[in-house]
Amino acid sequence: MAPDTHKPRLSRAHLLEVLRQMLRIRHFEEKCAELYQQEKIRGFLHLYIGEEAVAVGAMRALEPEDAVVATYREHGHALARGVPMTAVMAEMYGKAEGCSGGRGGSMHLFDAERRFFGGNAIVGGGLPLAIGLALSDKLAERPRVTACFFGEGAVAEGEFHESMNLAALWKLPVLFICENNYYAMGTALERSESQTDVHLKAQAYGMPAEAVDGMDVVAIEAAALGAAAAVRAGEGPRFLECRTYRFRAHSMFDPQLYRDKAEVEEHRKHGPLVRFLGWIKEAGLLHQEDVDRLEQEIAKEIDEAVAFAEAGEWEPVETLTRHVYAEEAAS
Amino acid sequence: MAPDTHKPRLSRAHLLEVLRQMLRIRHFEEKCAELYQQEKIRGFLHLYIGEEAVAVGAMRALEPEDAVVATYREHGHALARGVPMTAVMAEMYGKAEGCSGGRGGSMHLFDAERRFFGGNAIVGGGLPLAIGLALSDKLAERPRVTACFFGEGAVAEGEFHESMNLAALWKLPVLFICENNYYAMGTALERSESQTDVHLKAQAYGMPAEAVDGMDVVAIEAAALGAAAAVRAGEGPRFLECRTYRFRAHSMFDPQLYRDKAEVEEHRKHGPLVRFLGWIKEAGLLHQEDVDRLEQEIAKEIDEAVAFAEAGEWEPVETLTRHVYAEEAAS
Amino acid sequence: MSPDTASDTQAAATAPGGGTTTMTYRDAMRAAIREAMQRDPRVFLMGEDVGRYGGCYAVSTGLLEEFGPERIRDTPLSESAFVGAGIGAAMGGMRPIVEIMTVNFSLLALDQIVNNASTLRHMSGGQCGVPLVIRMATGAGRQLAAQHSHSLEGWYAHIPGLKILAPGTVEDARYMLQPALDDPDPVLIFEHATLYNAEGPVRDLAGDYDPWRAAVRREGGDVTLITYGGTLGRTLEAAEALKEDGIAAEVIDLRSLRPLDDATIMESLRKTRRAVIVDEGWKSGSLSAEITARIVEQAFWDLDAPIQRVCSAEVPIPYPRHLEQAAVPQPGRIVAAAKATLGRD
Amino acid sequence: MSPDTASDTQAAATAPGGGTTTMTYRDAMRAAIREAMQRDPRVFLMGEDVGRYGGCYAVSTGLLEEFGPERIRDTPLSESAFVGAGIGAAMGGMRPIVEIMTVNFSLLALDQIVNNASTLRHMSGGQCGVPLVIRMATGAGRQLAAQHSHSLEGWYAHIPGLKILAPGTVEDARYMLQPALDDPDPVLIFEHATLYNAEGPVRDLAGDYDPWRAAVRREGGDVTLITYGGTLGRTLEAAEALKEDGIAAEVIDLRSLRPLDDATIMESLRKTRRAVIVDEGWKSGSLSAEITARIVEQAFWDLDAPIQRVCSAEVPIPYPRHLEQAAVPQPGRIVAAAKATLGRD
Ligand SMILES: Cc1ncc(C[n+]2csc(CCOP(=O)(O)OP(=O)(O)O)c2C)c(N)n1
Ligand SMILES: Cc1ncc(C[n+]2csc(CCOP(=O)(O)OP(=O)(O)O)c2C)c(N)n1
Ligand SMILES: [Mg+2]
Ligand SMILES: [Mg+2]
Repeated sequence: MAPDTHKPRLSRAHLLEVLRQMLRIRHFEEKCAELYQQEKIRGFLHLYIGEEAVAVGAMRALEPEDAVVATYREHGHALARGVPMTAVMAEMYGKAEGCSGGRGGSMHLFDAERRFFGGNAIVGGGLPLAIGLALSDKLAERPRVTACFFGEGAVAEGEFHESMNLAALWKLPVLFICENNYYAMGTALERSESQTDVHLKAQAYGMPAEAVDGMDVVAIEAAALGAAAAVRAGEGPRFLECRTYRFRAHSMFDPQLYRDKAEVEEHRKHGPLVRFLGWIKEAGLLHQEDVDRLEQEIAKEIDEAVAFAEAGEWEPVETLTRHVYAEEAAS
Repeated sequence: MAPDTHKPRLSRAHLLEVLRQMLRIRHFEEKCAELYQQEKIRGFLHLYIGEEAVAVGAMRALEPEDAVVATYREHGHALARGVPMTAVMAEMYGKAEGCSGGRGGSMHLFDAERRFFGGNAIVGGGLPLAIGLALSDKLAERPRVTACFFGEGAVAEGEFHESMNLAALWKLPVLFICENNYYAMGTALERSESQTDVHLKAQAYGMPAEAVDGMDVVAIEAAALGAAAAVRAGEGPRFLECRTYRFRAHSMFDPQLYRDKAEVEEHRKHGPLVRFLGWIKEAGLLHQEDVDRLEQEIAKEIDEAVAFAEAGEWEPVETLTRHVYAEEAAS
Repeated sequence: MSPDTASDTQAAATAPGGGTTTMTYRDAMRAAIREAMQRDPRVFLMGEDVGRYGGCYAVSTGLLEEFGPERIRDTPLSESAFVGAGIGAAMGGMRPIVEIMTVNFSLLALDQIVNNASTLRHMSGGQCGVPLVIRMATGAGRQLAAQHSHSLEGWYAHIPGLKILAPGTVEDARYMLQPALDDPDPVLIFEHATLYNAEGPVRDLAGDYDPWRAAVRREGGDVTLITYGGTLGRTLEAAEALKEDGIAAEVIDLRSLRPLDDATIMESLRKTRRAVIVDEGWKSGSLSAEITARIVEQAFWDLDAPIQRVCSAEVPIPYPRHLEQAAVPQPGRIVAAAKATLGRD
Repeated sequence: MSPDTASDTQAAATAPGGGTTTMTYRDAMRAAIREAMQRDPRVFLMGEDVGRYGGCYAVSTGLLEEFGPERIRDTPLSESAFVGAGIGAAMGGMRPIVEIMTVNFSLLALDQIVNNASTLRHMSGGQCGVPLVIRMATGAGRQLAAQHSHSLEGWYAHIPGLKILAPGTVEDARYMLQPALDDPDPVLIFEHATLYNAEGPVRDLAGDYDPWRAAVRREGGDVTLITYGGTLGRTLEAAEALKEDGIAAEVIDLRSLRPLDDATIMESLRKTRRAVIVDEGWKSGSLSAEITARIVEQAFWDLDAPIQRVCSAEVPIPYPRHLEQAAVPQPGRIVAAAKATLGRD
């Protein structure tokens, strides 16, 4: 990955906010891992640790009226999009106060108000949804962006191809963000793709696409801002391949037989927080006390989120079949 | 399309055979159109008229032990592959003597002995089968080619993408032959693909691919021979985009609202038979009496095929549920 | 492959002043689409060859000229993506009508239908509804062989979160679309491919139209024949034939396959005490099995004879006409089944 | 997303000299795969993460090392293409075992399964058989929510041309694979995801193994409980509970969902005259409906009470444990249904 050159001049508030978001995600997920061991959280839990720069950087390019479609590894996206941590944590517990009423769990975080359209557990399954959200904006002539996040594993699916073609052909306002962490479960990119430069795939549809250092939150924000502006201006879809790495197991069940501990350790050394903290401290842009203050605030936010989730209610069993159809349905 | 330059030196027998195959397909299908009007043939009937050069040229590159996978527009492929015209015609009638026992009809011609694996009526549905046939050859270390024919409409399907990637990733011995006739039913290529140079799509998977003049049977044969040799030598898949044109309606139901008569007429002037006959006569390679003799032989072959089909038997209704499972099945 | 485009006559206008008009099933569908698009700018039609080709069954002929290519949107051959795009567009506030040429190709879009359209409301805790209509042709009868003759509407009816309509009359073809569009949840409309050319009366209805209730198409006290869609005509023929033998058959047209209108079924059953279910799906695991089970659960003690099912033979539909016709339900088999419930043969 | 890999113990070897060995369902499946691959070089295993990851449920752990990457073939996320490749490879003379991680993802491959695997033999007039085995995990119970908890094996059982097996015991997990591979037609094997950790006895069988017959897992004369796969355990629990109340339940494990072994069902029914069908599929259109219909058709006059169905609630499976457990069949509901058939409560 490219060295940190040409850093733009960023305001202190900006730096603080970026750091705050990355730390929130990191610590929230560390807490989730703990809560999983305590069996407070169940089902699948896919941690985003190591990839925080992507969601945090990209989300900064979006406006409130834009839409977001994510995957099952979406805690970071939900938090960065502004879904309250309390509601996210309650959802992880399956409580009625959760952002999906407790029905969805870790893989299905939703927040219609913030136009956060999930949380999709079918690899590639969110891409057509993003196409449709963007199509609705195009038809209604709304200058909005739909940001669609997915892993590099999704690139092999037919739905990826169909969606790329539709977006490019119809010039839809979609910002595709491929989170290339080089593994799909245990399958390394070179074992799943004949062409491993993922952004070249998008280019094959005539879609402007670039690869970005996915460990550099500032680079991602810059790339996303440029791409989102083009999309919003009606220039059609844009594609960012963010090259990153997953520090943890795929899910809580994964013994990681497919990669060496050393490989993981090597990447950790260049992780998004290490990189960002190193840079801002070296450049004297923030001080350790700023970081400490943030850490404290975040610790408090997490405690509150856990308390909120603990205090939450279980949906009564009587409402089991609620939300299969709309309550106001005609029939 | 490129002018006929650099024609190789071909033997008289070769030229006669190529011409014979193209004329067989042309006249067979003209007869089928007639029989459709007479309600001898029913269901869907997709004529290949105008595209004969592709099947005839490409099939010459194949050996008997190679495999062929085709689409619902496959009369030409079956005939060029050597499936007897009698058996094909009987299949069009739905008679028990048909090459699929009458169960398949026009869209499902099969001949296991000649390794002709259909006749697939789902657009794109044959590509994964071709991948599998090629994989079986690879696993068994047999130096065989699987030729897979499909229209440019199939290129938008997810199965195309998944199949391209698998073939390139696993270096499978598949020869992909895209019959680009510029329309998928009424949808012109530029309305279905953001990238209309179809062979570039294959290149995006790292697969060697080229566009060929699909109206020039000699050019197709040459390209197919080269590609098949590479495939057979274990160099992995190859892709040919044959640019051709469908002279007739998509099927017998199509009023062709989507294109001008003049466009069709223009293409007819440069059709595969016009081109080939023009060349061989001009170059003095064959004479009119050669053509006349071929025409007579083919007329006879078609008469015999019709007579065979007419004389064929209907499967008794009692055997309706035959061939759902193997007769020797364990259960 | 391509379904036919036998006619491109304009949709007949409903007679002014509350009369009855005669039109084809095809024209009725077209009139319904046009009316919905005129009424609501959020409605658009999207699918393969709906525009320039005029629709593979000529349902949408002329609509491109009227509404333009944004709202009559030709798609590439990408069933999964354009069905998914319909789901996304519905979440984004539009009211899409997605046409899948035939149910046979819907298998390519099944992930989007089953994993997204039917689950999004639930897994979002009620936040994200999918007010989408998907139309598709279904059924055998046109000698299109094994890959083009599926009858899978009963199969789709298994999925919670979906609603399924099957217009069996021209009037239902004319009117079912609007309530489907008004519904906040995904509705699949199955149009039997052999019906498009059928002509029938369409009454000028004044708003009291409910597609979710089964209709008694013919009254009778001896046996209840339950069917829908493509087999309605043959079931009515069978009822006519039974009359000759002095048997009064009641014919129920289900219309909605999910939800099923149990009440209408059971009411008839309590009267006739005998039932035959006619369904073009393959017998094992067909909708007729579900209806049988519900009758057993809700009206067992009212039954005087075992329920009979007349379904398709368990075979991929073969090409030749005689075998295809032998595979699907025919009036003769329906008559025989009805008589069997009465102990007659 | 990724199912678990709780154990990677080696498959227990069958005891020499015809005894009984205890092993897990996971190890039994692995032993079956290994044995088949050792026996026949045409057999290979293909699917997502079957190799380096060791299988998403750790079924194939260790096999890559033993058989190499050509025969333990990791695939990209391309369900349609690799299932189709399995079909093609079977036509090409191999004996592929294709693993789809879970039934939820099989929807992406449905076109290949329904339009190719199940039709090729018929539409080729018997020339092209597809001797393919597809294995997949199925079912709810692990709090994986709406997109990861489908039970669609009954749905697949609707399709002529396919055969469906559902091993509900460790012994069946150990032995069903070989007859599936020997079968000249496509066989789908559904492994309930909650069973992989289950331990059970495996007898050393001497060739008289028939996976296509239902098994009476417990004898009883008062009521027949019919089930398969993931709900077998809970049904046996219910039978045990019924015993406390003096009710002798017979428990039938279907094992094969297509073809269904009607004879074993009817034989039991003629004895007990009462039936409860337990099935994790959503109730409407479930396999339990088909079984109900068959009982009505074949044994109506033997029935003393309406047949009861205990199925999943008609809801995309919710995440929280209490709701998930309420959605799927539980012993209590089975007991209640059985008592209802006896007019007791
Ligand atoms: C269609 C489908 N197939 C398989 C799975 C199981 N699965 C879940 S995540 C995953 C790997 C996805 O990798 P990638 O897209 O790179 O995302 P990452 O997990 O690395 O963020 C797989 C195979 C699934 N959820 N959906
Ligand atoms: C999956 C699928 N979708 C739709 C159809 C209907 N259909 C049949 S042929 C066809 C056009 C295919 O065009 P192309 O691949 O270019 O082949 P061509 O007919 O031009 O030879 C369509 C849309 C189908 N058979 N399969
Ligand atoms: Mg990844
Ligand atoms: Mg074409």
